[in-house]
Amino acid sequence: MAEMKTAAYICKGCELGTRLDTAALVKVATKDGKMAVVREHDFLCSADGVAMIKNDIDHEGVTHIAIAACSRRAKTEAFNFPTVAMSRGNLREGVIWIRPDTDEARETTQEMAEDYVRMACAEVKAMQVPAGNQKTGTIKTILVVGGGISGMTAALEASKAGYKVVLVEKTGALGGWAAKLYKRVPTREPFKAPEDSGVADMVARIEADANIKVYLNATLAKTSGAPGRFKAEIAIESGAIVAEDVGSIIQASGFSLYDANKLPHLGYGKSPNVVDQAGLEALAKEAAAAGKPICRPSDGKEVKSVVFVQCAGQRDSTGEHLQYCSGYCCNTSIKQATYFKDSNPDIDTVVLFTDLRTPGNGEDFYRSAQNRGVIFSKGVVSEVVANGNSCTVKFKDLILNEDTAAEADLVVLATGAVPNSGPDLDALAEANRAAESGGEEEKAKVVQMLSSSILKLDYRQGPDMPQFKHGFNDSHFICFPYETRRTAIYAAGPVRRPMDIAQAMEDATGAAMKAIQAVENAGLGKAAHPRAGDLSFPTARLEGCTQCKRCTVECPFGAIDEDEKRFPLFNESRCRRCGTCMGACPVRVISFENYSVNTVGAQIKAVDVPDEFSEKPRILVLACENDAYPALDMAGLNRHEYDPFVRVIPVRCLGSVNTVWITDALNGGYDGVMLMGCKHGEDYQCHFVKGSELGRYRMSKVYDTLKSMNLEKDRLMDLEVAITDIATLPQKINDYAARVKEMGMSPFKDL
Amino acid sequence: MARKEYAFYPGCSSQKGASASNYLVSVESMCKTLDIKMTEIPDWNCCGASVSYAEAGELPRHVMNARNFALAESNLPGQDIVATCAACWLGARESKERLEHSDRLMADTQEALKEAGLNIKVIPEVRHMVEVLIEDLGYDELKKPVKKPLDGMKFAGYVGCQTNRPFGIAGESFENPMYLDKLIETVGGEAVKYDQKVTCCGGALAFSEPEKAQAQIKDIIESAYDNGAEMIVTPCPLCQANVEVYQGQINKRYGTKFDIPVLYYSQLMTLAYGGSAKEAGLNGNVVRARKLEEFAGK
Amino acid sequence: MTSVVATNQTILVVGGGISGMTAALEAAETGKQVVLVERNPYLGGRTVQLYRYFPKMCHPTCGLEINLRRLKANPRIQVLTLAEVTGISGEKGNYSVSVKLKPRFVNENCTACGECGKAVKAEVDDAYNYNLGKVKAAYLPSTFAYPQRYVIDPSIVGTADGEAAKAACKYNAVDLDMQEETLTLNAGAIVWATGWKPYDAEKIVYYGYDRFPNVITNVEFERLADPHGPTGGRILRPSDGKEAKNIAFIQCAGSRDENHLRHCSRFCCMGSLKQTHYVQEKYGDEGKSTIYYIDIRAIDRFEDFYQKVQANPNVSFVKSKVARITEDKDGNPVCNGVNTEGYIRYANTHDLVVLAVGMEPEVKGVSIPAEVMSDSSGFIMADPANAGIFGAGCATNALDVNRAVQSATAAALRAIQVVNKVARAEV
Amino acid sequence: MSDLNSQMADRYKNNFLKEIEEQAEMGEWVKMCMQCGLCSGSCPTNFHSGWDHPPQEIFMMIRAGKREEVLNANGMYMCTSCYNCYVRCPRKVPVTHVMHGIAEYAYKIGRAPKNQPTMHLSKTFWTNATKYGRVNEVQLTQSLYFKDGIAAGIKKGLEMKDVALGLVKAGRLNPLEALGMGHKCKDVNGIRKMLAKAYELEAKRKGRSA
Repeated sequence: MAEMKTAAYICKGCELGTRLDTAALVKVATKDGKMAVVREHDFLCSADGVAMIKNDIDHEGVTHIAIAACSRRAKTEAFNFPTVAMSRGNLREGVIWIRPDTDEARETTQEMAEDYVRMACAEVKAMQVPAGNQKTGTIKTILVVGGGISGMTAALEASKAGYKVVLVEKTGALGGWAAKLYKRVPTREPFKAPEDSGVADMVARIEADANIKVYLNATLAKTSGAPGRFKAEIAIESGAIVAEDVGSIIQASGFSLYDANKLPHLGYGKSPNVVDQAGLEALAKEAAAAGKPICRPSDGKEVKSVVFVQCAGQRDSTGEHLQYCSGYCCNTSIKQATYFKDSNPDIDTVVLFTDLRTPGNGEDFYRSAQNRGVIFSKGVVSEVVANGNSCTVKFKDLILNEDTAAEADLVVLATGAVPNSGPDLDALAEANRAAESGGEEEKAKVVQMLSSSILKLDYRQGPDMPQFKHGFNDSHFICFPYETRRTAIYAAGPVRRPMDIAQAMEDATGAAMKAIQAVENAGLGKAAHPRAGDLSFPTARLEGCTQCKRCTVECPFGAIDEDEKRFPLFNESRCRRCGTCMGACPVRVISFENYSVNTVGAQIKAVDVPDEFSEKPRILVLACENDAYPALDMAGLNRHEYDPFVRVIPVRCLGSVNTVWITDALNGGYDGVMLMGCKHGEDYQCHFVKGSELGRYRMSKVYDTLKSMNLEKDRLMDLEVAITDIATLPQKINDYAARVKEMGMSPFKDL
Repeated sequence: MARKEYAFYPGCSSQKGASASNYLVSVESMCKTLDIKMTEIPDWNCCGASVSYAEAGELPRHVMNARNFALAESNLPGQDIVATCAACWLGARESKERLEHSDRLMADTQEALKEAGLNIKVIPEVRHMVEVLIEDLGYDELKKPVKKPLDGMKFAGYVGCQTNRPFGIAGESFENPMYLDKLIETVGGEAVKYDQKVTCCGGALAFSEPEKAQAQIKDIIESAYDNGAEMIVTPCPLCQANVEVYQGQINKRYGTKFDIPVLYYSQLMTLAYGGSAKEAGLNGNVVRARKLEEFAGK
Repeated sequence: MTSVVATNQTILVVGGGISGMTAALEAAETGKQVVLVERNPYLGGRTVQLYRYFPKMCHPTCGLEINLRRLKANPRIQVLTLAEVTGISGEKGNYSVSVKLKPRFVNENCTACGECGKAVKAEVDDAYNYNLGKVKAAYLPSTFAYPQRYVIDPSIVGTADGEAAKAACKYNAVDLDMQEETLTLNAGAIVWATGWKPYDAEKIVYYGYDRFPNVITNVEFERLADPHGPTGGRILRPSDGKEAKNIAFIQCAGSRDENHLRHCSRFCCMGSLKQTHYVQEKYGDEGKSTIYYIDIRAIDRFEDFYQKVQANPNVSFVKSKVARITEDKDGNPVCNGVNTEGYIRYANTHDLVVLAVGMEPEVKGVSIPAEVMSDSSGFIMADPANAGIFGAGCATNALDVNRAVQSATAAALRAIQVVNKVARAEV
Repeated sequence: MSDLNSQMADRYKNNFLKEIEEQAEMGEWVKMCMQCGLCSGSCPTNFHSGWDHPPQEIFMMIRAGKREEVLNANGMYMCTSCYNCYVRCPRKVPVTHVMHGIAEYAYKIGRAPKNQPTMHLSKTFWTNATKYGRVNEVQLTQSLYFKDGIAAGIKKGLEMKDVALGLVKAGRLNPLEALGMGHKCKDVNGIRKMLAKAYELEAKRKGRSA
């Protein structure tokens, strides 16, 4: 790598030239910033300005540039120099747009600008252009776990895009639940008649597909490695283990029906004539095969009346059964009702529901069932009493507002779906702790839990994907349904979220998209969403490491294992570049080429801290780049003013904030420190999962330090910020500035 | 030879001496001016109206209308049937649709018609007088003959139900049809905005459950008054009768002082075309439309 | 003249809402060349006009920010705004697409400094706020608008205002001579993500949206609740600017109705449940919400959200399709109807009525190529015979944001399958 | 129970929905209702005084097999034939006709409520209209007044005196009609025969011939 040559560019456009003394800024860049080249330009983002910079890079050997102009979020097309290290001093949104254009304000505004120039220079000198991860895996084969509709779809779609697929199915046949169906709900106009499940066709296509290798009666015994270089050890029927090298993984392990035995009050187990939806499909298949009508299990007589009980053991707020709605059951019951009506219109077919949920064109299917004479009643079932060959369904009719009952030869319970998502990692960790101290029983529990594992990952943080609500392997994000917590491993189908066949096929196709993307980027050493394309990755000076394990424990993505010597072992392609490990490290040995304890530390030190008699406090703001920093930019865009004594440094995540930054700042005479991070807790918005939470947790420790320094607790302020706090954030900053004034200047200045 | 010829179906209420005879009078004058020839369907019979549902049943109701179709078809071939009464129009048109959509119903109907020595080949179009005016002539044509525009007079165009629902006039919304307002404006009057334009007058319940019907009628008249209407205009004999003749009883029941004339669009048009009070059938209004009588006198 | 680099391995994405952006980004982050065409002068579509998302109550601009960062960081995506596809010819693996570009009258020199806005006097309807307010005729469509560039309304071109805007710009960014142009570009596959539009509430005449100022739609309510909306986030009713504290939400306003939209629009139940949170957020126990519904369709884990709202004593549920809205003498909307749970007649007075209008596909009525089928509601149907044009997001079905993004991700793969095939054929 | 009623009850056993679908005009639409209540809320008479059961509730009762309650219900006779429900129904159920159909059936099998005024009007109107082929308004009005006996009739007559007089003055009510003069069709016999046949056919088709 060529030796470092630095340059700073000061823009005079957007009134920077008139509001600020840019000549002074040039001096600052030269004197304090020690930049080799410093240039002003009237309109830096213009073609001419950009050409000037380009020329310095191409012909003057400039390797590190500090651009003092607008926010790093603006003019990104113009200021795009991938070959050099670049920092951006935010003089526009961060200074002149949030300050009044008055004579009184001029001095402090200029000081603010000068500091941002110093910070930009300091930062860029501590940066390097990421070289990219050398240890990339380049395997592009995709592992699909589960051979149901979701798994088969993922396999076929990936193959269609030209990728090889290894498909592992635990049973002896492909097809999953769908194979057990007599028919599926219609997916096409006019949405009236149930369709063939299409399973046979898919199986045939898979068998004919040279790209897809299928293992039946097989499960994962162990999965190790990282994106682009996973090693999947597969236990096959013979008991042998075969190893497959794969680049990414799609978990399509599906669902199980909620155990109807937990619903004795609905007659399940008390009468053979009470079945769940799967039971009805079996009866329908059997009947169709025999060319007979659907018959009553108890005595084989033709069913003349059937009642469907919706939400059986679902939408339960008591905590006894499933709290959620499984989404597909209304359409399924409608479909099953048509089995009866289509074979014999005189069969009494009643669906008891509280809210009928048939979104989209499902409404047409609902209408078609009504048209067939299926009766829909809004009612709550209290009890199903078995009496001989028939059942009495007791329910409250909510429309006619009365308690009533219906006789039925057959009762079908719509029990809903439970995801096959393996053990819950937190519960497992708990069990492990118990086992360490505990006896056989506790150990047995761990073994039993592990036996339900789907992926058998050898990750430091557990064998499966972390679970979201209700045990589903869903993403926590509305805008990013495939934002996984295990890089290059994607859940698809009903294991991710309750869904019907049509949605599962769509979902599996989406998951295949992400799996393909993952192998492509792993091969290039690029980060996955949300820092997609980031070539930097964490490195550790192991000689300084104390093996405290915080980084391995706190990594939200399970990227860090421990090697045999118990040092942290980084799996770069699992890493999402959030910097949580960097923030966690007490000895500060972890860093990224373009983001490190230094890049931020140097900026903190670069700020000019006036003595305590100047009445010019300094407040350090560490702002999350996803929410807080954009909010501050927008405050500028809307010309909301805030205090001139704050100095804002964007951070990747509060999780990446190392406490040393805070203590250094306070030791260096800053009068206050503000942390701005996103919402944590149940509806957390941190895209690095617990980043903002961890950051805050760590800061709580800093308070002890404050005490030892005899500083007020309020010298450190932790603020939860949403990206929309555009108007309120400046106010909060000003309030804090006022509070700092109250406390008075820090005693640590000029020490 | 008149430029337009139709098979006229006046219906029971629009006969001489019947409750809507003044409607008939004004329609005749209006058609004369517009050169529309209306030939009464010989020996036409009652449409059954809506209220007969319970006693009449399905087939007999359609058969009654079918008889009129057969008579019109054989005596006035090629002419559309035109009704002035909303209920007649609706009943006949509904029968036409049902018969045309059900072979079985049609077969039964023919069998019944045979008893009266009739049968149907093609069912003529069934239309309301208003459709003829709007669709076959158009507002511009209707404006041309206007000699005395009803300047400065404020009318509440009361459309009511049966010219509006379920069939309605083509291109109009069920909830806020504009054709009647347009007719009023065509003859120079002002159509006031009010929110009871399509409220039901109670229909036949005016006889069987007067208090219910009169409550609705009260809302209609009140709203017309509140919005500055001097008179109410309607296309339907039952609406006209209900809104007009019970005002006294409503005044007794609610202590109101209603005394608002209720006219037919055809009366306004006749007057605007320069017709006399008699030609407009103003003498047939129970609540006399003094202002219009003076207007006609001028 | 705008220039676009595109080949038969390029993926064209039509529509720059969250579905289109997603499809474009997923494809580009897999190494594909993408051209993204958007009709508005900014990206983000309808999601950025929402105040919050259900069920997390987080802000759409948060996801937008991340997507924009992905976009800025990715050289493979070319974005065309104020652009509409006017014709597609050719076939799978080699389409020729004509795109009409409306003039923005502001070029890439724009720094969003805002001087032109200050210089201009004329105001135009604020489309971003569903015309609930006005903006200067030289404007940044929204705070988070990308491209971060002003737009000059055609109405002031050739006027003194137009010249004033031009004079105010120090960077020669205002170009009043810009003309409408039509590009023809090559593409191997096309993702159609033109999204949805709110059903025209005026068509439901008995709700009086056209007559009663205090009857508004769910999308308009989002703007009222948004601190960056026309009322600064205060829920003020249009007629008299009074704080609306007693609010009715009418479900299935147009949806599940054979006289209007025959399909269920899926998102509106959750949308109204979410909006009851806004009322609670602004007014605490003084805020009352009433939801008139046929079935509450809070599907899968959204059920949790529904249960939370049900537990709120300030929110009541009435199983009823409101039959008629009238207005009392004080301009308060009155909902008339029958609660079908036990036949209870009601005539409830509210401060404001919010119609939960359904989704109508934008693509409805638009002439998309014959090989793309659409269902009776106008949504694009997956067509087995389909060659290289794929629907994504709400162009294909009534979807919530999460499902729209899923659908768009799947569509990206389908497009990639086509261009990969082209690539394989060419090596 | 009238014969016809017991016959029907017997024929359809406990399947009242099917009974309505086959017997009541447009009865096949009852199953399409999704209980939104738009019909009930759109009904003009609904708000003046309580019905026993509005349309959507009657539909639900039919599905629930509440035969007696439905056949005895007053609801159907509250219909003014304004067609609001009909044009608004999101399921395009022709509510007006269904209500008429149920009423007709209830009446025909003798289960309609006794002295239901609109029921009586319907009967009187049709009899009057079909007697001579056209309505005789005076006789119609008389028979309406005197349905509850002479005294009540005279009382009602006096109440309505002004109304009637108004009409007479306006030449819109011809007292002579009371004497059977005035409007009639020429081919009254043809009409009667035609209708007799129609009744016969309808009864046959609906299997109602007692």
